[in-house]
This record gives sequence, structure tokens and C-alpha cells, in this order.
Amino acid sequence: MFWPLALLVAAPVMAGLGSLLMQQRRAIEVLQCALAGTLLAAAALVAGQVIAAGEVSVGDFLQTDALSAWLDLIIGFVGSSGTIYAVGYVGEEMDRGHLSLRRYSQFFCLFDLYLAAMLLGVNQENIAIMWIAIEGSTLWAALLIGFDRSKAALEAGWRYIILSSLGIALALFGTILVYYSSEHILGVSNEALRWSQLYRVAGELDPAGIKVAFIFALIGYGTKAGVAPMHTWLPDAHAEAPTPISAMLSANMLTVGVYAILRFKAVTDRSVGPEFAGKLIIGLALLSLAISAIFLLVQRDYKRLFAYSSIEHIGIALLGFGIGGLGVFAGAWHLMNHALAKSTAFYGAGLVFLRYNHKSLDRVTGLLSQMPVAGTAILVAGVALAGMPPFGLFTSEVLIVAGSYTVRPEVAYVFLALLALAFATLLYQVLRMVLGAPGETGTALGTQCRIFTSAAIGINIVALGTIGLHVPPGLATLLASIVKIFGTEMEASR
Amino acid sequence: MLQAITLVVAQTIVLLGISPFLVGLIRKVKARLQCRRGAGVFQPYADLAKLFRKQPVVSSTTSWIFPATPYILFASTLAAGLLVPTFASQTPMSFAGNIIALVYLLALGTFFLILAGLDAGSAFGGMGSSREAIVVSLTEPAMILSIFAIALTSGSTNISTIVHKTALLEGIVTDPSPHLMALVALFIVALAETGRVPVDNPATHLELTMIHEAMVLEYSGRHLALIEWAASLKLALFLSLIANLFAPWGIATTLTPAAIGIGLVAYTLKIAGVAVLIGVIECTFAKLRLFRVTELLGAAFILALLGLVFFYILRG
Amino acid sequence: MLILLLLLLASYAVGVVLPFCFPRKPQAQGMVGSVCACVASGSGIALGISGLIASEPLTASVASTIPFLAFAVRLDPLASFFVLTISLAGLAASIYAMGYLKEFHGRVSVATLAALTNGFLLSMTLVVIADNGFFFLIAWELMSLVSYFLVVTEHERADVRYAGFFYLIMTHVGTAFVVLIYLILFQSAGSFSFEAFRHPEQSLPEGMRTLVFLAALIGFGTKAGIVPLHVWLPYAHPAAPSHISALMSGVMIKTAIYGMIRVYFDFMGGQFPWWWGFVVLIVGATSALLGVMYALMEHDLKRLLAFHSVENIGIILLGIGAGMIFQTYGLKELAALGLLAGLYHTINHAMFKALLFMGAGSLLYTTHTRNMEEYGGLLKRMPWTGLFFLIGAVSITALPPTNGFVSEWLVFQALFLSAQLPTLFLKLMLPIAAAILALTGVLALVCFAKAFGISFLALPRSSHARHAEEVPIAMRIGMGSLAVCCVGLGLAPMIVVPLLDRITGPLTGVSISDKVLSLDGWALDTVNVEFGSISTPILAAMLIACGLLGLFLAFVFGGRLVKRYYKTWGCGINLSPRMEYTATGFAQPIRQVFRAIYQPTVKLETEFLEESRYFAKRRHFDLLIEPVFEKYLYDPVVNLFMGIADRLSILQAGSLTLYLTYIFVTLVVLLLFVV
Amino acid sequence: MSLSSIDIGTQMVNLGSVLLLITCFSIVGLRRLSSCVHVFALQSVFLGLTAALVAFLTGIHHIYIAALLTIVVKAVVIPRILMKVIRRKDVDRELEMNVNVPTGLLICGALVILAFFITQPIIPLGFLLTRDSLSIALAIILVGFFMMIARKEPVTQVIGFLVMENGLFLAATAAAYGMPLIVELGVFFDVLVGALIIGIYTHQLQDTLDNVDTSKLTTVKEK
Repeated sequence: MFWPLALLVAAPVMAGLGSLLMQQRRAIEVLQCALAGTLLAAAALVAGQVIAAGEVSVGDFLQTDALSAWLDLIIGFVGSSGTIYAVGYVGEEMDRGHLSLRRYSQFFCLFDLYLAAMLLGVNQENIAIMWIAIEGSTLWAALLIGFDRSKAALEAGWRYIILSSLGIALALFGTILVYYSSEHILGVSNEALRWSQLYRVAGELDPAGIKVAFIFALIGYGTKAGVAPMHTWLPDAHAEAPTPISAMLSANMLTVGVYAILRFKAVTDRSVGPEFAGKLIIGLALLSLAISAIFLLVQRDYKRLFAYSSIEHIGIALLGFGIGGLGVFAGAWHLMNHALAKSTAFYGAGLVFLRYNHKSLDRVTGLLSQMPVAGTAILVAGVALAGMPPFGLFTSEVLIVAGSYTVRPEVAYVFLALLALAFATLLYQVLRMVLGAPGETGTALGTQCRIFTSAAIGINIVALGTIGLHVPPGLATLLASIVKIFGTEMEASR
Repeated sequence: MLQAITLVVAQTIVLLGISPFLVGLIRKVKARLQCRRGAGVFQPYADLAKLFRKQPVVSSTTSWIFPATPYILFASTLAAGLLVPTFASQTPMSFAGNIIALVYLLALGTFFLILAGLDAGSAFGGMGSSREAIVVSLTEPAMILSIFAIALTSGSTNISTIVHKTALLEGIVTDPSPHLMALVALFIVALAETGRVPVDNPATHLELTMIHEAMVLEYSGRHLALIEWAASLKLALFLSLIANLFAPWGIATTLTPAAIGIGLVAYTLKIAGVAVLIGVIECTFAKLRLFRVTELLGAAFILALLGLVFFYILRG
Repeated sequence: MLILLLLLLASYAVGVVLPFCFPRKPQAQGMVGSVCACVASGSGIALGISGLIASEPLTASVASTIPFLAFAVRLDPLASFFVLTISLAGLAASIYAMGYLKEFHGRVSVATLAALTNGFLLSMTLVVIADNGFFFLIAWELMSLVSYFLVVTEHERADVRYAGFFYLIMTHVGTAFVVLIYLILFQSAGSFSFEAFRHPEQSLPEGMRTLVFLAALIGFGTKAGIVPLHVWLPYAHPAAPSHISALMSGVMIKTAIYGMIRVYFDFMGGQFPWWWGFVVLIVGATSALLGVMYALMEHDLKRLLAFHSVENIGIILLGIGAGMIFQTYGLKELAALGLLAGLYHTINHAMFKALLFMGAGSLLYTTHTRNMEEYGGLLKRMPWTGLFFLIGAVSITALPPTNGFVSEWLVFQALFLSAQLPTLFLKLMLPIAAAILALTGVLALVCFAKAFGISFLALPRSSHARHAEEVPIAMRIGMGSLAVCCVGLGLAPMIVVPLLDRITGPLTGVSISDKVLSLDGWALDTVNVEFGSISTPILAAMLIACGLLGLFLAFVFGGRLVKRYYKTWGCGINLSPRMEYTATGFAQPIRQVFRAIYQPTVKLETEFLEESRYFAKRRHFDLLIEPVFEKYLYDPVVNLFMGIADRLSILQAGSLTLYLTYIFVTLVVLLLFVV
Repeated sequence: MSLSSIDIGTQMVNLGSVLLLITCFSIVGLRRLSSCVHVFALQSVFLGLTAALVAFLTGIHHIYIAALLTIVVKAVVIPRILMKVIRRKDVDRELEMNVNVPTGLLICGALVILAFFITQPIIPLGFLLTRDSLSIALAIILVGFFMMIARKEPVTQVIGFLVMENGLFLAATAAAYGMPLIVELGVFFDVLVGALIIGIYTHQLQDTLDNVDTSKLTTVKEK
């Protein structure tokens, strides 16, 4: 029973090529909505299978274990809601005559291929092919970021492509080094590139090689994940990209970057013990937190604002993984909730941008009364991202800080302080936007746009609420087996 | 039970009866020292009687607070008076309240008096209330602290218990210094609370100087009578407090007729003595400016505090 | 009991959802929400009482898939007491809301307001009954969040937004410290359950215990509004709708008191050095004094009341602090007395502060202004509100025989019993605290004489006041019920004390109700009978008797009790509101005496006629009280962060080369770190 | 094949690697953009040859394909694209430096030493034949990275990036005897597409703004 997995990876490719061929808009919309449904269903099915069977594979080509299934869920869910949102958003742009039908179909083609690349990357046991897929997603993303060819967009895209290709190159060297140190054990073959095999023989791998490899992987994939100080492309790209893309970058691509780091960490931990990788990751995570917390304060641009908040949350999740044990559980949980919340935030921001056609934070007020949907989206997301109950980010942050306190208190103190700071700075900006009396009127949105975007936002908020204070049992088992991947058993919660 | 009731009634009568006399006495002393003949010491009784017979005029701007206040003031002051031993060391009502209750009962009256001062809406009333407010807020801490300094010696905050013990020479003051300081402090407080020179001048109606008089400026007839009576009650209360706390000589510690007789006489003499002292002070001191009063009362507070410190240091 | 608990939770939950089911019917929305809240808080009252008298605490728990989180509740006497307090105030507030919500029709979404109110009450209840640290934190944060949204109900106004944000930040910083408490306990216990925290065998090292103490003091203190963490309070409480202000000021800040008692006496097992109690005592004294002093200078009625919350929290902490000091020296009975005094004042303050805020709300409702200088003469126009407000004022100024008097009396006694302490220092400190308390009490008296006198007496000072009229019946019932509570709690200590004793008994290990109540409950005295006693019922009786006596005398000497009405003598000219004493003028002597604290700055601008400098065209008078803490404590911190942020923003200067360099340097450094 | 041939092979492979390194240095040193491109092409040729040599010596045939691809893509296709860009923009002039040449060369030297240090403990793992190439590969990568920083002209940043790619390829083929074919094809595909996209970007950038000096591309940042 492998077709859900195959479908999960294949569907976006087909949809993308399909929409490139299609000639009228209606058809593309239908196709995309179908894709959204398919993604959701397939991801759910795959996750179900993994929960049941432990892992799923399509021959030699696609393999999925708990961690991959977790990423499938995130990408699948946010990807589908993002597709729906994109239909509304890009449709509106087209209605306003900013886009030709050709560009319209191109957009969705790129969009789908980008999703496909990421899905391929995470459902992959071969580290090299994972690298290829992620590089692929980088390239599609580069084209998407510069999609509307404004000067700023091109500049951001240019920086993005340079920086992340650089990062990805470093990651490749890391990959090569792993292969280099594993091949004389596993022989010159694909076997030497398989996670499962690497985990198995990790004990025999040469520590020095693995250490260097991990550093290259950390910096390389860290660039993709937007970990400070490799994060510099992130705010520009998020700010200048079309908003659905900003949402996908934050919710999916950063997560995939983290995923790649985690895979390498798993090998490194088995080979040289968890301290080495843990120390590095914790350090970079705290740096990311600090930088984002400070920069949140001086933002004048609401999309950059959410971009920095992404850096913060990726940092938090990484901190969790760096601590290990309880932290791994919390980190994974944090990734999922962050993906949901952040995409919601960007959905709202997109609507605001469509209405006012500027990104200036100071000029946006009174969203709740003027644009209830966008206002609610930004408010709910903002509260969630600030780490307030009843949202999952609160629970994960508490668990992470608890975990870090038991391991190394000083980290917990810093973490608490930075969290409080980031809370203040983020909410200060968000509340300025949503509360108060509306300022300018702007141009109203079309009906279709409103329907689709509201649907996407609704889906996200509902999901965010339902998994807020309660991990569904299935996901709990997934998380438990993820924790196992990192060597520690989850102690029963008291 | 019956005995208790009779005692309460007796004390009520004594207080109500003797208080106007004290006012009259003080006035007489002042008159004498100012080389006037002055009115007889029983003049206040006549004043009260006259005021009671007059029909009160009530300002049409006022609310029910204004006419109600005299009764509340009278009630609270009298109730406070019942907590203080006069001629007998054991007052049956003393269990109902200790010094703190006493202070707060007086405060209750003051509170409504301040409200009444504001109620008529004239500038005088407000001025009086505002000044009374500052005075009262500075006296009460000193008062509580000074009485507490005494209370420590007898290990009780019930006034009648303190008096009783001191009278029976139980828990006798091993050394006078804390007592002395507390006495001075309490005396200053008494002057302030009863609106005497150098804090206030009951004889003036000059808006620059008056405090208490300004508050009650709008009152007339029986309302004024009640207020005047309450004021004199307050005076009597403080005098008996000072007299019995620091000189419980001759007070009736048992309830034999003889003891009570002696007690009554001793009590009258003692408070009359203190009243004379007040009269002397009133004509030897000038009234202080309102913002100098704070210094006086601050001094009282410090004295009481010192009394406390001395007590602990001497007791170790 | 479980049924009651479920009923409570259920009807609050329904109250959160149901109002939204009546779109565009604000009347119905408000009514539905209030009814749900009434049902819930009604069952809450029953639950609290039964929890106080029950022999075994009710416990219930729902497991969770999140590690270390369990939705566990436990109604021990302490929790039940606070549930009772919350529900009493909640009931009154929701009755009051039935009328008060009209104020908001068409301006804000009544459904949201009603739903949030239910959520607020629910979260507060959860905070006090939670039996798991994680769960507690969730409830605590929810409480903060919901109350924030209630504060910014009228978020079109900039000052409201500022107040709300200030509150949100402060409370979140506080929460960070609360989290720290639970982290430390979690580390030692290996679990978040209160039971594990409680276990004595996991006694923390001294440093950690001190850290817990400080974290609790700061964390809970921020919520409670202790000086100098009180600054948010006078902004946030007035900004909220009045029945919410009543709940925030009356009840929410008490959850912090609950937290402190829980941590100090329950988790720490009452084992602490003397200076803990002393610090609490100092904080209490400072808060009490400064709170009332700043209140005196306020002419915004709601801000005035908010400052009085700071004062009363201070009084509560005086009681608790004294209790802690006694606890340290093993004087268990006195410890129990101090704690009991604090708890008694807690519920009393909940009652009269809620009452007063509702009174202020009624004035706002009919005059649409919060400025006392525009009130005046309202007692005739709204007699019921006036009466209830007066009762509240008398209670908060602790005048006999009301409830405030009883609890403050207990605090006084606790402080005076310092004679039994071994060290001279403390022997002296506690009476001084008592003197400060006395000063506080009198200043409160002055402040409320001002508040009531200026607002309700004399002539109306503005057209608002002139056209004021009595508020709807629902609001009057809400206030009336609380007024009854105030008087009742004052006259019936013989009922209250034994209940409170069931809380302090387990915490201090000694029961004192039989010692405190003598003459079969008629008199209330301290643990050693000699030391002094009061009996509020008797005092009340005496007051009434003496009042009647006065009436009787007047009748005897004066004959028929007739009186004549005539206008106040205004020095010959007709009396006008402009001749009345203003609140500012009334407080002037105090401002003069304590100018060291207030540092008042007076600005007087006069425009003269060009013809002659003897005639002023217009004068403008400004009187500013220096907000010391904000100016010297808070602004610098904010500016510091702003400065850092501005300087750092060059890191993101937009040069690709720069960005590449970051990565390059990081790479090289890390590689060297391996070699 | 015999030991001696292996020794010779080793030396020849090392020679190839060293040639690569030298070309790197010369690119750092050069000041004309077009000559940078030419030298890069030359380097790619060397790379291809080295790869072919390894393939010949080890008999792992798919490396031949990789070698061929290298020469085709990196020595022919990409340089042409770059030259086209250069000509269109006519930026073939004295390059502006962030770091002047002597300092640059010094830093590169330091980087090479660092690379050797780091790879020292790892080398013994490798196959006799290509031990030192790993160190050289890392050195090339670091130097390439440095190139991207040292120059302001975007095209040189592209060149630096491609030099890094060369280093990676050397590491892959020489050090690790080449990854499985599929991987290498994938890698190549990506490099090609990457280069294309970068080309597209420089192209579009030039359309939107007359000059593509990245030092002037600083509008999107913290205000």
C-alpha cells in the first residue's frame, strides 16, 4: 500500500505541469483546489500508515519514517491551505490586471514544483538525493521570490539565490564528507548514503570526519532554515516575495532546513554523542532568538516583522532539539504549531497588502474593525506566536524551558528573558495593527479572493485551536518515535 | 448583667453630665488668666439647652448626610466614651473594643463631620473639612503608637485592662521614661483631636484660623447642640484617658459603694486638673499655622516611638 | 461537589459560546452571558463553601497527551476560599452587567464582551483550583490574556490601548518569574504536580529556596500590584468596563495573593528565614502607604480606586508578612493569626472594592465622565448608588462596624503582638508597620471623604451631574448585594473566622478559632485573651443605642423635631458650584505636607488684556504629580532596548558581501572550534 | 594495476589538484573579469582531466561521465553564459575589490592551511590514491567562498560560487571516488539550473537597473 506516498510526491508535479498546459483560469483553479485536497488526504494517509507500520516506502525511491511523516503532515497541511490561499490571492492580482494568464499558470507551476521538491526531500532516505531535492526547492523558491519583477523583489531574490546556493553548497560538502567516512564501511554504493544504514554504523564512523561534516551541514542547511547569523536573506525574501510564497517559505522551507539539520544531528549524536551537536545548535538557536527579539522591535514593515518572528521560532525549535529528550518532543511540536500560526499570519498580512498596497507597519491600524478576517488572522496568529495559551506554542515553549532547566539552567534563564522580550516586541507591533480605529481605506477585495483566503485562514485557525492544548493520540505516537530517532526514550509524563 | 447595665448607664450619665462642665471650666480659667471675669463654669449647659430649643435651619443644598451627621457624631463619640474607664477601672463595655476600636470610632464621627462640612457647598465648610482632614491624618498614628507604648507595660490593648492593672500596681511601670514620653505624645494628640490651641481655636470664627468651627458653620439649633455636646464629650474622653492611663489613683477597682464614691471624686478632680492645665496652655501658647501643626504632631509621633524603643531597651 | 464543579465549568463554557448565537441582538447577548455567569458563580459560591467545610478536599483530573501536563484540580480549603471570593464578586458583577452592558450597545461587540467576561471568571477559577504547575501556568496566562482583551474593550482610544499594552507586558514579565518558580520546583520534583512540589523530602538547597521566594514575590507581586511593580494597575483597571474593573481590582489581583500563600506556606512548608517575612512586611507597608498617597491626588474616580487596590494589597501583605515572621520563630498561633487577618482582608477587599468600582461605573453610566470635579450633588439624584457607595467607602476606610474594620483590626493586633518576638529589631519594626498602617487608614479615610463628598454632596459641578439619574435596577441589585456582604462580613466574624481557620489550620499546623473567638463568638480577640478584643455586633448596637439616645435627648430638650430649609449663606451672593471646594483644593494640605513624595509641579499661565496687566484675559492652571517610578525606573529600561535595537539595525545593512562575510566567519570559527 | 602506477597515479592526481588550487589563486589575483572567466574555464578543464584520471586509475567508469559533463558544462556552457552577461553589461574592466589583492592572497594562504589542519585527522580514512585531494578540495571551497566576499562585481560572485562547486566536485570524485551516478547527475543538473537562474537574475536586474554592482544593491534592509 504505497500509493498515498507516491501520490503525495507525484500529485504536485502533475498539478504543476498540468496548470502550465491549461489555458483557462477556471480550470487551473479547480486543479489547484483538487491538489490541495489530495495533499491533505495523502499526507494524512501516509502519517496514518507510519503510525501503524512504523515506516512506509515506495520501492527504493521514497522512504518515510516518523520524522518524515511529521514533515509530510506539516508541508501537506500548510501546503494545501497555502494553495487555496494562493488561488484567492493570485486570482485577485490577476483580476486587477497585474498578471497575464501565462504568468498566472507559471506561478502555480512553480508553486507546485516547489512543494513537490520539498516533499521529495523529506520522504527520502538517501542524503544526497535529499540534498538535490532541497537544492531544487531552493531554485524554485528563487524564481518565486522574484516573481513580480519589481526592483526590490529582484534584489531580494538575488540575495536569496546567492546566499542559499552558497549554503546548499556547504551542505553538499558535508554530505560528501559523511559519504567519505561511511563508504569504507558500507562500500562505494547507495548504501553509504542511507540514513538507516548510517544510523546503524554510526558508532564506527570516524568522529573527526563526522564533526566537520556536521558543521558544514549545520551552516549549510542552517542557511536554508534561517538560523542566525545565516538568516540575513530571510527578512528580505519574506518581505518581497508574493505573500503566499512568504507563507510557504516560513511554514515549509525553514522547517525542511531544520529537518535536514536534524537528520545530520541524529547521525552525529550516534557517532560522537549528543553534546557536540547539542552545544552548537543551542548556541546558534540562542543567537537567533536574541537577534530576532531585538529586530522585531524596530520593524517598519509587517511582512519583515513576521519574517523575524520566524527566525525566533526556528531558534526555539532548534533549542528544543539541541537539548534533546523532552526538548525533541517539544521542538517537533513547536515546528508544527509554528507552521500553522505563521502561515496564518502571512495570510492575514497578504490581505492587508492587497488592500492597502503598502507594507508600512505604521500606517496600518484598526484591522479588526476594517478587515475582520485579516485582523482576526493576524491577532490569533500574533497571540499564538507570542507564546500564549490556548495555543500549542505555549506548551512547547514551557516544555523546552523546563527541559533546558533540568539540563543547563543558564540556558533556561537566557531563554526565558529572550522569550519575554520577543513577546513584548512582537505583540507591540501586532496589537498596533489590529487595534484602534482604521486609518486609510484602501481598495476593497474581490468576492472570490475573500472566499478563498477566508477559507484558508479558517482551516488554519481551526487546526491551530484544536491542537492547542491537546496532542491527538496519533501525533503523540509519531512524536514518541521521533524522540526515539534521537536515541532517548520519552519518559512517561507524570 | 444588671450590674453591668447600671454601670453603663452610670458612666453615660457621668460623661454626658460632666463634659459641658469641663468646657466651661477651661473657658473660666482662660478668662481668669486674661483678667476677665468670664461666664460661669455652668454656662455651657445653658447654651446647650438654648440651642436644643431653637429650630435648626438646614441648607437646601444639603442631602440627608447633613442632618444625620450630628446624631452619628454624638453616637460614635459617646460609644467611644463608653470604652474608656472613668471612675471605675472596669468598664463593662471594654470587651467590645480596645484602643484601635476607640480610634476608629472617633474616626467614624470625624468622617461624617468632614462630609457634612462639604455637604452645604459653602467654601467655609470645605476649607474646614480639608484642614480637619490633614490634622486627623497626622494625629491618629501618634495616638495609636502612644497608647501602644502604654499597652506594652500591661500587656494589653484594652484600655480598662491597662488602667485596672496599673491601678492594682500589677505590671507596674519599672521606670517612668516610656510613660512620660507617651504621656506627652498623647497630650499633644488630645489637644489636636479636641481642637484646642495651639492646633485649633474653638473660640474663633475667623476663616484664616478656624478648623472645627468652619466645618460646623452651617449647623444650628439642636444639630449644633448635639455637635457641641459631642465635642465636649470628646474632650472629656481624652481627659479621662490621660488621667486614668497615667494617674489611675483612687479609681474604683472594686464595685463597693465606697470605692465608687472615692472613684467619682478622684475622677472629677483629676480631669478638672487636666482641664485647668489645658486652659493654661491655651492662653500661654499662640495658635500655630496649619503647616506648623504637622511639626508638632510629628514630634508627638517621634516621642511615642521613642517611648516604645525605651520600653524595649529597658526591658531587654 | 463534583456536580457543582462541573456545573460551574459547563455554564462558564456555555457563557463563552452562547452570546455569539444571537447576532445583532446586543440585549440578548448581554443577558445570556450574564445569566450563564450568574449560574456559574452561584454554583461557585456553593462549591467554595462546601469546599471550606468538607473534610476531604475534592480532587479531579483529566489526563493529557502532553508530557507533564495534567488537567488536575484540587479544592482544598485555600482554593475553595478563593473560589468563594471569586464567585461572590462574579455573581454581583454579572448581575450588575445586565444593566451596565447597555452602555456599550452599538459601540463595541457586546457578545465578545460577555463571552470574555465568562472566560475571565472561568480562568480565574481555574487558576486557584489547578493542582498542576503546567495547568496553573496555562490558566494564569489565559487569565492575563482574557483580562487584557477586556481592558482594551474600547480600543479605539489611544490611552486605552496604551494601558492595555502596558498591562500585558508587565503581567507577562511577571509570568516569566512565575514560570521560574515552577521550573525550580519542577527540577527538584521531576514533575509539575503540586503534590510532588509539596513533598518535604525534596527540600531545595538554600539558594534555590531564596530564588523561589524572590521569583514568587516579583512574579505574583506584579499581578498583585505591589510597589514598585504597581504602575500598570492605575492605567489598566480604569480602562476596563467598570464591572470588569471591579473583577480585576477586587478579585484578579487576589489570585496573586493565592499564589504567594500557596508557594510560601504550602510548597515551602512554612520553612523560611525571618527576612522573607520581613521583606514581605516592608513591601506591604510601602505599597499600603504609597498606594493611598497617590490615590489622594487622583481626581479620576476609577484611578483613585485602582490606587486603593495597591493600598489594600499592601495591608493584606502586612498580615501575611507578620504571619511569616511569626512562622519563622515557631509562634504558630500568631502565624495563623497574621495569615487569617490577611485572608479576611482579602475577601473583604474583594467585596468593597468591587462595590466601589461598580459605584464608579454607575456614575460613569449616567454622567459619562470619570472626573470627580464634574460630579457633585449626586446623592439626591441617585440615592441608592450613593448609599451603596457610602457603605463601600465606610468599609474600605475600616470604620466600625464594617468588615474592613474587623480585618484591619486583626492585622493591627498581629503587628502589636511583636512583643513575643525574640529580636529587638523585629519587636520595633512591627509596631512601626502598625503606625504606618494607622497613617494609611486615616489617609484612606480622608481620600474617601474626598471621593464621596466631592462626588455626591453639595451642588452639581457640571451639566453631566445636573442631569444625572438613578441607574437601572439590575445595577442597583449588583451593588446592593455587595453592600450586604460588606456589612455581613463585618457583623458576623463568628461565622467567618472558623471558616478561615480551616485554611490557616493546615498551613500553620494549629487551629486558633476557639482562641480568637471568646464569649461564645460575640467577641473577637487575639490569641491571648487579655491582649484586647472587639465585638462588632455590640459596637453596632452601642452606636444605634447612642444615636437613639441623642435623638431622645433632642426630643426631650427641644420638643418637636421640626427644621427649616434655607439656602446656604454664600457671603451675601448666591451660592454657585464655582464657590465649592474642589477635590484638588481639598487635597491641597496633604499635597503640601507630603510634597517630598509628590514633587508637585505647578504651571500657571496667564494671558493679560493688552490694555492693562491688571486684568487677566484667561488663566491656565496645571498641577502635575511626578510619576516617580515610571520616570526613573521604567522609561530608562525601555529607552535602553530601543537604543540597542537602533544600533544593531546596521547588522542588516543590505549588503550581500556583508552577509556572506557573516557566514564565512561563522564557518571558519566553527571549524577552528573543532580543530 | 601495479603499485608503482598507483604511486605515479597518486602523484598525478595530486598534481591535478594542486593545479586546481593554483588556478584558484590566480583568479583571486586577477583583476580583469573576462580573464577570471577564462581561468575558471581552464580550472574546470583541469578538474575534468583529474576526474578522468581517477576514473582511469580506479576503473570506476561512471566518473568518466562526470568528467565529461564537467568539461562540457563548466568549461564551455557556463563560461559562455558569463561572457555573454559581461559583454552585454560591458563590465569588463578593473574590478573593485573589498579586499586588495595581496591581503586576499595572504588570507587564501591561511585558508589553505586551515583546510589542511581540519582534514588532517580525516585523511587516513580515504583511499591511498587521493588522500590529499580532500584537503585541496576543502581549500578550494574556502577560497571560492572568500572570492565571493572579496569582489564587488556580481559576476565574480557567481565565479566564486562555481569555484566552490568545482571544489565540491573534486571532493566528490577524487576523494570519495565519485558518488553514485544518479547523485552526480542530480548535482550537475542543479548546478546548471542554478547557474542559469543566476544568469536570469543578473539579466533581469540589469533590465530593471542600469548597473548590477551589488554594492549598490542595498535598498532592501532595515530602515
